Amino acid sequence: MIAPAALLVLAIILPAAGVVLALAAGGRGAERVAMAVIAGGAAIALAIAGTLWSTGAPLSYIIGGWAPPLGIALRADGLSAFMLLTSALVIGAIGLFARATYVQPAGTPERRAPLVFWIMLMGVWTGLNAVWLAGDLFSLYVALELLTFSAVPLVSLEGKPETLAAALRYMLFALIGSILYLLGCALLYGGYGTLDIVLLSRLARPEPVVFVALALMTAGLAAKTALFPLHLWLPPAHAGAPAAASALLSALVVKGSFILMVRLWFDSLPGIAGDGAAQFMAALGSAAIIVGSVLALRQERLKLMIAYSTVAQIGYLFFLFPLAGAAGDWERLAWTGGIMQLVAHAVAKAAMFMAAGLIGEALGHDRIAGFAGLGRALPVVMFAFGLAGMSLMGLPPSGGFVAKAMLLTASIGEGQWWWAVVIMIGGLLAAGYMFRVLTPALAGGAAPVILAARISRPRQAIVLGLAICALLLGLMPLRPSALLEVGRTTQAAEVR
Amino acid sequence: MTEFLLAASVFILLMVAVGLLRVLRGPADIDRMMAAQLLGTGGIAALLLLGTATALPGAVDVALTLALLAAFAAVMFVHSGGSS
Amino acid sequence: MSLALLADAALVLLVLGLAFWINAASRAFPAVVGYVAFGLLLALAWLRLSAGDVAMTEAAVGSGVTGAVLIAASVRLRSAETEAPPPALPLRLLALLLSGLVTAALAGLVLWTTGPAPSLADQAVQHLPGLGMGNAVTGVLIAYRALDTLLEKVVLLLALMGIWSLAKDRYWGGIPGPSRIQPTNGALILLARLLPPIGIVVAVYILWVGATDPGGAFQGGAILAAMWLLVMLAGLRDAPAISRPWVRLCVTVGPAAFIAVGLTGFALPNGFLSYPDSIAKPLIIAVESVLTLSIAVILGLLVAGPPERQP
Amino acid sequence: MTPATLYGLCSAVLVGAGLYGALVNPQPLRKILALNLLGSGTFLLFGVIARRGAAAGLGGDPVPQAMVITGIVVAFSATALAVALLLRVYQETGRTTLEQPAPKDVV
Repeated sequence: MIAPAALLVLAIILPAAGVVLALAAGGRGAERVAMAVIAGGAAIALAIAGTLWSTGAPLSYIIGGWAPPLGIALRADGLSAFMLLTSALVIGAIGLFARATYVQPAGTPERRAPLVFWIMLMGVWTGLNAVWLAGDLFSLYVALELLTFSAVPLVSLEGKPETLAAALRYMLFALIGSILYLLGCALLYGGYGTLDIVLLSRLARPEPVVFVALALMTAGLAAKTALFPLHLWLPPAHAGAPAAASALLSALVVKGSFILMVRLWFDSLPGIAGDGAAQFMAALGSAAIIVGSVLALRQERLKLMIAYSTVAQIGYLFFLFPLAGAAGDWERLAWTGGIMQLVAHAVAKAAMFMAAGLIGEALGHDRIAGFAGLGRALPVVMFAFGLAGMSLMGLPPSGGFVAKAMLLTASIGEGQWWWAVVIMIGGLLAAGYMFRVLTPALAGGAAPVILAARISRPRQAIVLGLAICALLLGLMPLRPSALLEVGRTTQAAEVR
Repeated sequence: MTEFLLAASVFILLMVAVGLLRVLRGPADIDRMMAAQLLGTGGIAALLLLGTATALPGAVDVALTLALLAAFAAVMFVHSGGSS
Repeated sequence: MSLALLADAALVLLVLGLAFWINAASRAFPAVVGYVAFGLLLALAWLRLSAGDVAMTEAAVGSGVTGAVLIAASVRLRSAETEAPPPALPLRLLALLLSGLVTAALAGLVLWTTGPAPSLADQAVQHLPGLGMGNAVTGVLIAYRALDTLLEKVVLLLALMGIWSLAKDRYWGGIPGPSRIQPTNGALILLARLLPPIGIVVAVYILWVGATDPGGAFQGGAILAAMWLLVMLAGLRDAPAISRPWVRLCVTVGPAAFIAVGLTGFALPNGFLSYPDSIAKPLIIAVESVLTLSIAVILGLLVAGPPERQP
Repeated sequence: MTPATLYGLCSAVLVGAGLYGALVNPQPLRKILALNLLGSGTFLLFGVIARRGAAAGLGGDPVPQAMVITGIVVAFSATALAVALLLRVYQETGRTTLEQPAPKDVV
C-alpha cells in the first residue's frame, strides 16, 4: 500500500520515467509506454483527487526527508486536484486520438514523428504535473522548462517551413519568459533565503525587492501564457502544429504558466500586489478577449481561428486577479469561476482542435469558406465542434457557461461591473466566430461535400466524448466548489 | 607576496584587454579567434594568480577545465572552416 | 581601493565591454567569438565569488560547449547573413526604456541591500557528514534538491529529442552532421590523439573530487563530451547513428539509474530520493558516475545536431 | 564597495544589455546570444546573493550556487535547441531571419 502523499511523487515521476523508457525502447515501445503511463497517470490523478475529496485536507510530501527551506516539498491542494484531473482527462483523450496518426507499423524501421510525439506527450505531462504539485519556485522553473522543451518540438513536428519558424519564435518568447521568471527567483531568494511557497508566504513583506521580483516574474509568465500584448507567437504556433499537438498546447501548456502566476500571486506572495496591479492584469485580459475574438472573427482558416480564440479565452482567466484576491463569498465564487473557465476551456478547446484536425483530414483543407454542407458529411464531428463551441460562447448548459456565469455574478457582486460588460461582449464575439463556421456547415451547400479521406468512428467518438465532457461540466452547481477550497482557506487564514 | 600576485593578475587582465581589441577589430575571423585563444591563456594565468593570492578553492581545477575547453573551442573554429 | 578590488573592477569592465560588443557587433561571427571570451572571463568572476563549482560549469558548458554550438552555427549561417533592418525607433526606445528600468531596479536593490543575506549554508553543511560528502554544492544537487536535478536530466533528454526531431524523415535514425569528416588536418589529428586521454583523466578526477571539492557529474560530463567531439571533429571517428542501441542506452541509463535509486528510497524512512546513511556516499558516487556517462553522450549529441545523412 | 556589490552591479547591467539585445536585434542568432547574456546576468545575481550568504566556513551559500548549475545546463540545452531550429529554418527557407507574421494575422 502506497501512502497517499507518495502519489504526489509518482504523478511527476511516472511520466518522467515514461520519457526515459520510451527513448530507450524506441519504435513501437514508445506508444506502449505512453499508453501505460496514460492509464497509470489517470489512476494517480483520481487517487489524489479522491483523497483530497474524502479527507478535505491538502497533501504534502517532503522529498528525501529534507524539509524546506533546504529541501523541496510537493503539495496538492484543491487547485492541484482539479488540474491533475483535467490534464489526465485531456491527455488521455489526446493520446487515444493520436494513436491513429502516430503509429509505428510492426517490423518497420522506427519513424520519427511517432517517437517524438509520444515522448513529448509524456514530457508535457511531467512538466504539467510538476507545475500543479511543486511547492518551490525554483522547481517550478524547471517544470516550466520541461513544458517549453516538450512543446516546441510538437509545434515543428511536421517540419514545414512556416511551423519551424513558428516554433523558433515560440522558443525565443518562452526563453525570455523563463529567464525573467528566474530573475525574480534570484531576488526572492536574496530577500528571504527560501523559495518554498508556504515559507515565502509567511516571510514576504510589501517591499521593493518583492515588487521588482513579482513584476519580472509576472511579465515572464505572461509572455509564456500569451497574454495580450505578448500573444503574437501563439496563433502561428498553435495553428501550425498537428491537431493532437495543437490540442495539447492550447488546452494545457499555456495553462501551466498561468497556474504558476496564480501560485505566485495568491499563494507565495498573497496580498503583495495592490488592487491597481490586479485591475491592470484584468485589463490586459479584457484586451485579450476583445482583440483575440475580433481577430478570430477575421480568420479564413479554421485552425487559426481556434488559435485566436485561445488568445481570447485566456483573457478571462485574468479576471481571477481582481475578483478572487480577498477572502469573502463573492471572491470564493470568482475563484471557482476562474478555475472552471480554465478547466472548461481546456476540455472544450482540446475537443475543438481535434475536431478541426478531423475536418482538415476529411476535406484536405481547413478554409472556412469551403465548409458548406459539412454538417451532413461529418455530422458527428460537426456536432462535437458545436458542443465545444457552446462552452466557448458560454451558453448553458456547458462548463463555459458555469464559469462565465460565476465570474459575471462575482464581478457584479463585488461592484466591478465593468468586467461583466467585457464578459458579455466576449460571449457575443465568440458566438460570432462560432456561427461563422457553423452556419455554412449546417446550412448545406449546393453540391454535396466530397471527402478526401474517411474518418474512423473511434476517433470521432473520442472527440465527441470530450465535447460531451465540456458540456457535462455545466452540471456543476453555481457555487464555490468545496474541493477547490481544500488547502486554500487554511492557507489564507494562516497568512491573515 | 599576495600583493605581488594580485598586481600581476591585474597586469595580465590589462594585457588581456589589449588582446581583446584584436577580437573586436579583427580584421579576419582567424585574428579574432586567435585573440580569443590568447585571451583564454591570459585568463587562465590571471585565474591561477588570483586563486593563489586569495586562496580560492578549486582554482587549479577550474584552470584545468578552462584549458581543455578553450582548446576545444579553437578546434571547433578550425573545423568549421572559418579561417577566411 | 585594494588591489583585489582593482582586479575585480578590471574584470567587470572587461565583462561588460564584451557584453556590449556582443550586442553591437555588425556580424554574428565576431559576436560569437566575443561570447566565448565573455564566458571565460565570467568563469573568473565566479571564482572571485567563491563559487568554484559554478566557475567550472561556466567554463565547461557556458563558454566551452555553448561556444562550440554557436561558432558552428554562425559559420553555417554566414553566407546567408543579411542586414535585417532593426525595429523602428519608437520600438527601440521602448526596449531601451524597459531594459534601462530593469537594470536600474536591480542596481538599486543591489546597492540598498547590504550586509549578510539570509543563507542556507549552515543547514547545508550540517547534514553533509551524513551523506559522506564534503562539497555542499554537490550535496544540494544530489540530495537536498535532488528532484530539480532529476527533472533537469529529463529536460536534457527532451532537448536531445527536440533536436533529433528536426531531422528530415528520410534521415531518421541516421548520423548527425552533413558529411563524414575526413582526417586530413594533421595538427588536429595529433591534438585529437593527444588531448582525449588527458581529458578523460581530468574528467574522472573532476567527478571524483566533486564529493569534497568543486566538481561533479556535470562538469566531468562536459569535459568528456568535449573530448568526444574533438575526436569526431578531427575525423578519427564519425558521429554515431542515433538509432544505435548503445546510443539510446547511454543517454537513458543515467536518468534511469537516478530514478531507480530515487524509487528505492520509498523503502527507507525518508522516502523518495533519500539515501541510506551507511552507503550514502558509494551510492551517490555510483549514481553520479552513470550520470556523467549519460551527460557526456547527451551533450556531445546536442552539439552534433540532428541526423543529416543515412547510416 | 565590496566585491559582491561590484559584481551585483555588473549583473544588473548584463541583464539590461541582454534584454535590450533580445528585444531589438532582428537576427535570431543574435537574439539567442543576447538571451545568453541575459541568462548570465541572472546567474551572476544568484552568485552575488550566494556570496552575501557566506556562512559555516563556506565562501557562499551553496543552494543558489547549485541552482545556477542547474540553470546553466538548462540554458545550454535551450541554446542548442534554438540554434538547431534556426539552422533548420535556414535549410528550408534560405533565410536567417524570421519574417514577420503575415499582415492579416496582426492587428
